[in-house]
Amino acid sequence: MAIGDYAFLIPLLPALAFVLTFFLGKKLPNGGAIIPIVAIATSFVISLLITLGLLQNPEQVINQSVSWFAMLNLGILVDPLAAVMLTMVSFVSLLIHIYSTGYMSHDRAQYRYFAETSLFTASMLSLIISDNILQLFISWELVGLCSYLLIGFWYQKPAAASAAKKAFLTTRIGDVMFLAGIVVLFADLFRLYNGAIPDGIFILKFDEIFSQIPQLAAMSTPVLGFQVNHLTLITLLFFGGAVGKSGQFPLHVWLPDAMEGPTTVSALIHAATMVTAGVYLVARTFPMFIAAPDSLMVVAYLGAFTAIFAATMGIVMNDLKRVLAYSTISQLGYMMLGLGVGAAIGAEAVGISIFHLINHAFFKALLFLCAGSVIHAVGTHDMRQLGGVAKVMPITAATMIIAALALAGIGIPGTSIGFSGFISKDAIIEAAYLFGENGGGWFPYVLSIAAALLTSIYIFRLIFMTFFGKPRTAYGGHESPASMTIPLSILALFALAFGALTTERFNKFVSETFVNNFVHMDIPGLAELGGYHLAAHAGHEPLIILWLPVIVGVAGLLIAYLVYGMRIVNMDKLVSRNNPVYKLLYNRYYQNAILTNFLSIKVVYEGLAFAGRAVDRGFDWIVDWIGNISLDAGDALRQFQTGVVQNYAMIVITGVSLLVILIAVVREVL
Amino acid sequence: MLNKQFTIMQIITSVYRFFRPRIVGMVIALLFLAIVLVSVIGTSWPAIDQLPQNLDDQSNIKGIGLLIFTEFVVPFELLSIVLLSAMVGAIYIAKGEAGR
Amino acid sequence: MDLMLFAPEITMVVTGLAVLLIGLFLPVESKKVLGYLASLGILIALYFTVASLGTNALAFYDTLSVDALSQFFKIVFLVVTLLFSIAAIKYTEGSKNTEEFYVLAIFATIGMMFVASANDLMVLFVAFELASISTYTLSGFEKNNPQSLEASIKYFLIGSLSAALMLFGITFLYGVTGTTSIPGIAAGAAALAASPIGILAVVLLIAGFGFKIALVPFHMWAPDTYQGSPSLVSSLLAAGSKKMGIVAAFKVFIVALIALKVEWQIAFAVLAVITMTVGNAAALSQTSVKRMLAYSSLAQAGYITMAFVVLTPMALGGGILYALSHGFMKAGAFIVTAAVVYMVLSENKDAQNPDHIDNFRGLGRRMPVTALSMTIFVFALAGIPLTAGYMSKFVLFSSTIQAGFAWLAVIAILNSALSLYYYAKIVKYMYFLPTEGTKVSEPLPYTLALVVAVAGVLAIGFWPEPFIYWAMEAAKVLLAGGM
Amino acid sequence: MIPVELYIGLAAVIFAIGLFGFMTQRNGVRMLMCVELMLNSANINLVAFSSYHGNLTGQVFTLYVIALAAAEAAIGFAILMSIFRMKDMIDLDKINVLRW
Repeated sequence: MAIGDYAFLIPLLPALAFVLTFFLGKKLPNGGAIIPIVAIATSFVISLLITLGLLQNPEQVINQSVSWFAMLNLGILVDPLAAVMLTMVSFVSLLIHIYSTGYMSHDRAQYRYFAETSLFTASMLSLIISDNILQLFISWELVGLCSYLLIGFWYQKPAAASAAKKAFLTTRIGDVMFLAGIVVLFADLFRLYNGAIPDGIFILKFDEIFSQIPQLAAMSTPVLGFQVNHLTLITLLFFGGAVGKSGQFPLHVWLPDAMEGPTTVSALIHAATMVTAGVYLVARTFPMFIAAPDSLMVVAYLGAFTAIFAATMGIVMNDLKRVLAYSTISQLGYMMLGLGVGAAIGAEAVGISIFHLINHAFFKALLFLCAGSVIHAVGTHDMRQLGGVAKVMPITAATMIIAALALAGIGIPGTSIGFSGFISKDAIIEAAYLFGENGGGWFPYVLSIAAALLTSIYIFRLIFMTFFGKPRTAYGGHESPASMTIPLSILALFALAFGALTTERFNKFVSETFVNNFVHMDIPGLAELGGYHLAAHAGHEPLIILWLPVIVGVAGLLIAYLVYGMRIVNMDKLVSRNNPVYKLLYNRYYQNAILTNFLSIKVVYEGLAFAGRAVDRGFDWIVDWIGNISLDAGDALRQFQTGVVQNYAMIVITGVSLLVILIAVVREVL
Repeated sequence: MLNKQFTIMQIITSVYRFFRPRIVGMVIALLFLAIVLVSVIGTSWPAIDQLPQNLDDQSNIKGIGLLIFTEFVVPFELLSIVLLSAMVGAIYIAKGEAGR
Repeated sequence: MDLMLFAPEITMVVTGLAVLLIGLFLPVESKKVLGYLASLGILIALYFTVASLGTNALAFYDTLSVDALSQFFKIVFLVVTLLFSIAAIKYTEGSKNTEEFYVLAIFATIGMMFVASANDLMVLFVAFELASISTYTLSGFEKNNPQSLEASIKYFLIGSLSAALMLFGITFLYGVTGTTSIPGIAAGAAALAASPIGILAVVLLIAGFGFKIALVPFHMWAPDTYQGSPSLVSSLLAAGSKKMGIVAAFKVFIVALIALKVEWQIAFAVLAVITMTVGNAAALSQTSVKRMLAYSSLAQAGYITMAFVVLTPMALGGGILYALSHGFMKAGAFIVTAAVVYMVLSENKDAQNPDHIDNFRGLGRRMPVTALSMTIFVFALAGIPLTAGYMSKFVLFSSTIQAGFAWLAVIAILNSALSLYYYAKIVKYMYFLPTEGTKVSEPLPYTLALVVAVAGVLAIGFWPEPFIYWAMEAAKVLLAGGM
Repeated sequence: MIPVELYIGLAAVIFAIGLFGFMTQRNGVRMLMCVELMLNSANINLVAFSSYHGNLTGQVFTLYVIALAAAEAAIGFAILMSIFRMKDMIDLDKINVLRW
């Protein structure tokens, strides 16, 4: 029996572990951590073997489907894209689980933690392995639900409960868009078949959807005088879902607050499971995106904007975890940009974006786990109170510096020597250059370079403020136990070398996702449908383009060193409430105020979500005001319910009379 | 801000008191009546020419009885359950508890 | 004529009478037996119904019809009554009046079942009244509780008013067509469509059925009654008798009055939009869980009503499937409140508003099974995947878009997103807010009923194929008769 | 022969009177009487149509409606009695604990 026949076990084992841990964990030592660890380790081994097999023969993707009902199915699909994602998710999740045995050892509800994280992992794995959009959506919702549970893990803390709710509700906006996209897609496909779907055809399966792309692209509906292409509509709705899940502007607001959960959960969310789901969705449906006019442009521009937007905020945060959170948003922006530039480079875009996703998973998990290690030992996450931690925790400091170098993207252009972040981020920036050169506009390229500079500044600011200099407050602290440092070291190894070692194979491998025994997509042909011009092969850029990312990376390091390491500038003057720029940044562009204001008008739902929060925290008067309007509307409706039965009768009779008149009038008009 | 709900409530009650429910009720009932009458007048009703058809036997008791036990026996049987149900219910609800 | 066609109804009548008679001779302590007896009877009736799935016949001078539609809804009613009856074993524990409680519920179910198979407006009206009259008493069953009595009198008065309106409408149908049989009216409906009285009759009938379905603006009694009645009765009202209104409306409008399609489609489009919006908006700020569920049940009725507007086989199938799913979800949710009310009252006999949302604080620790079931029910109501609610919504909404009513689907999707706010509130109270209360033991009958309901919700969510198949069969009956 | 419109008009007027009373009366018993009025106006319709169509269906229906009205009245009075026992009044506009 081939290893591929066991692929279904990949999501199933962690799901099983969830059940076992939930019911037995209380009685086992360490909250039954061993169950999910073994399960996820097995999943990892299977994924790895499948990936290796696919590397030998990328044509033979694994696809097994069972009919679920009518024209829908359940099934698994392991193609190169899914395989690398599965391997990465199970691997990072495994390391985080091992690390958690140390990190969570003092928590009474350990068993609940391990149960929920293994369900989280299971949902994510099942999301990746889905061979149809509906199953993907179901897993998508499960991921959202688990994140709600985990962010609110310490539900006794009001901040945690509120952050959990915020995460759930904000991503829910995206989910509604995603669902709307699926419903539109379903209705369109149904129409293409004239409602008579032959047996054995599952219309929401990816190969089926992809094979209908030309027909879908030909459909359009006039909306407000514009001809809206259905494929564009569907892909943009999908992208809306991805915006919510992957924390792109403007739905990123939940990500920084999601820090309220345990740090390991943040690592899981930011590196392996939740936020990458959005990127994965876009990558998975990439043939639809590239055939849809304008969709990839939106993806590229929004991605680039998010990258710089989040980076500017990363510079002014003082909370260790918040800096990392904004860094994640920024890097996700890069990944989206990487997909968006597919408009210029075709299927390779999926390769470079997923490559960055994987590298990012390694170094971001490392960053979070290091931060967790520091917090665990020192007990604070305010960087202003830290300093000189490197002396106390040498291993943590060393691994964290490696991660920082990887994030900043340090390496030598033109060769494959460099930290893993360098290899992948550089590729994206170069692709953005090609994108500009081929008529996509220079905006994404300029922003991505600027964001690279800021990235380097904020991450080294973090390093210098935390690990070097003199301790600013008295704290105890000790190096963390081996169960925590070993995963750190492993991750550091990957952050150091994974990119350099695999860069040759990886892009080619993942780009083959769309050409194999499952689907045979003619990506250039589809790009013509979408009206994109694919560039000739990369590699002809001027030297300065190749070197610029590294130059700004090093420049950022130097600036951070001068300002925070040497302290040649007195930051206290700059960092004050009187400096309008700082104030603007520190208040995160007042985005909470503006966003809530804007959205609650546009999306009543979000307004209400914030209104609920406003009531909880007494937070923001604008929100309060708008929330009150919504609730007042509800209250006003309730006023009709006077409790007097005679009034009820009046309303009934008035309703009857008005309805008669209405029907008579409408019938006359029609 | 003590309670917005309260002020809205007060306005509603005062308006309500001002109009007196009778007038409102009258208006609504008249509106309904007007709608019914307009609909009725606008409709051409089918009718037979003369009645009764059978001058010998003006009573229709037999016919009704026949109908009850043939065509409309189901509602008749259901009615027996309705009455039983009403009896059980009415006795239960109206029965005073001891000591009250 | 084959009496076996009516084996479910006959079983129910026999069960009702047996419960009533045996109850008279039992001492209070052993009245528990009645609950088992009633549940057994309902199970047998359910078995007969399921066993006769697929039969197709007219009976009793064509006043009754047995077909996929009636069978499907009979299953809905029997399932809801079964849940009710299992849970009531605990509720009536130690009561002198167990037999009245059961017999009224069983009679109400008989009424609903006859509405489902009625092929004549006279049968339909009398059966409708049977269900109403039995539930009037049930909702006032706690006769020493002023809230229960208030609920009962409001329900009764608005119910009588609606019955009068509906009867008035039926007289006009009879007046124009000269018959009360549903196919007969369909045959003579051309005359109705030509005259203004048709509109009036349609609206009067909508008012009559809308009262049971709780469509705005005929819904006014519903929140009050659902809140004031014993929770189990609310479950019967929301999950059972509401569906009776829906099946009656299906029969009367789609089969008998298809000639006036345009008129009632306009009416239902307006009512669906108003109903779901009002329901969700008013539910946002409720503090009584029962009242919140009542408003949510308005919203769900609004979704189901979309089927009348769209009127494709798939949409009708979706609406019918939704009726079944809603039966499980809503009945389950009300049984949860019943369990919570029981818990609160057993701690403090004079507690005011025992269904207040504060009493749900920390329920996740106090009553884990109940809280977990509630979570599943509210997620199902909100339409989270892998639950019955999601499947039904998916079928209904996508058929709506497909039929070109995108605006309606958009309103519905926005509404269902809005609804998550108050559903999540319940979950938040159960799992994220602290409580001083300690763990209490969960009464077995409630738990059993909840498990059955959860099984139903998940079964439709995970394996919807057979359910969709039968719902589509039922929808075909409607369209075959009408179009 | 009297045109059928007049019967229906009479029924409509009686129905509207019933509605008016139902919407404005406070006393529960009076409201119940108004409900009876409405049901009976429908009965007038039924009987009139029955005659004009020359079939007895409407008259059978009338009989059933009378029985239903009786059952309904029984329940109504029982509930009102219960309320009276508890509150010593049956002014239904004062029974509004359940609202909003």
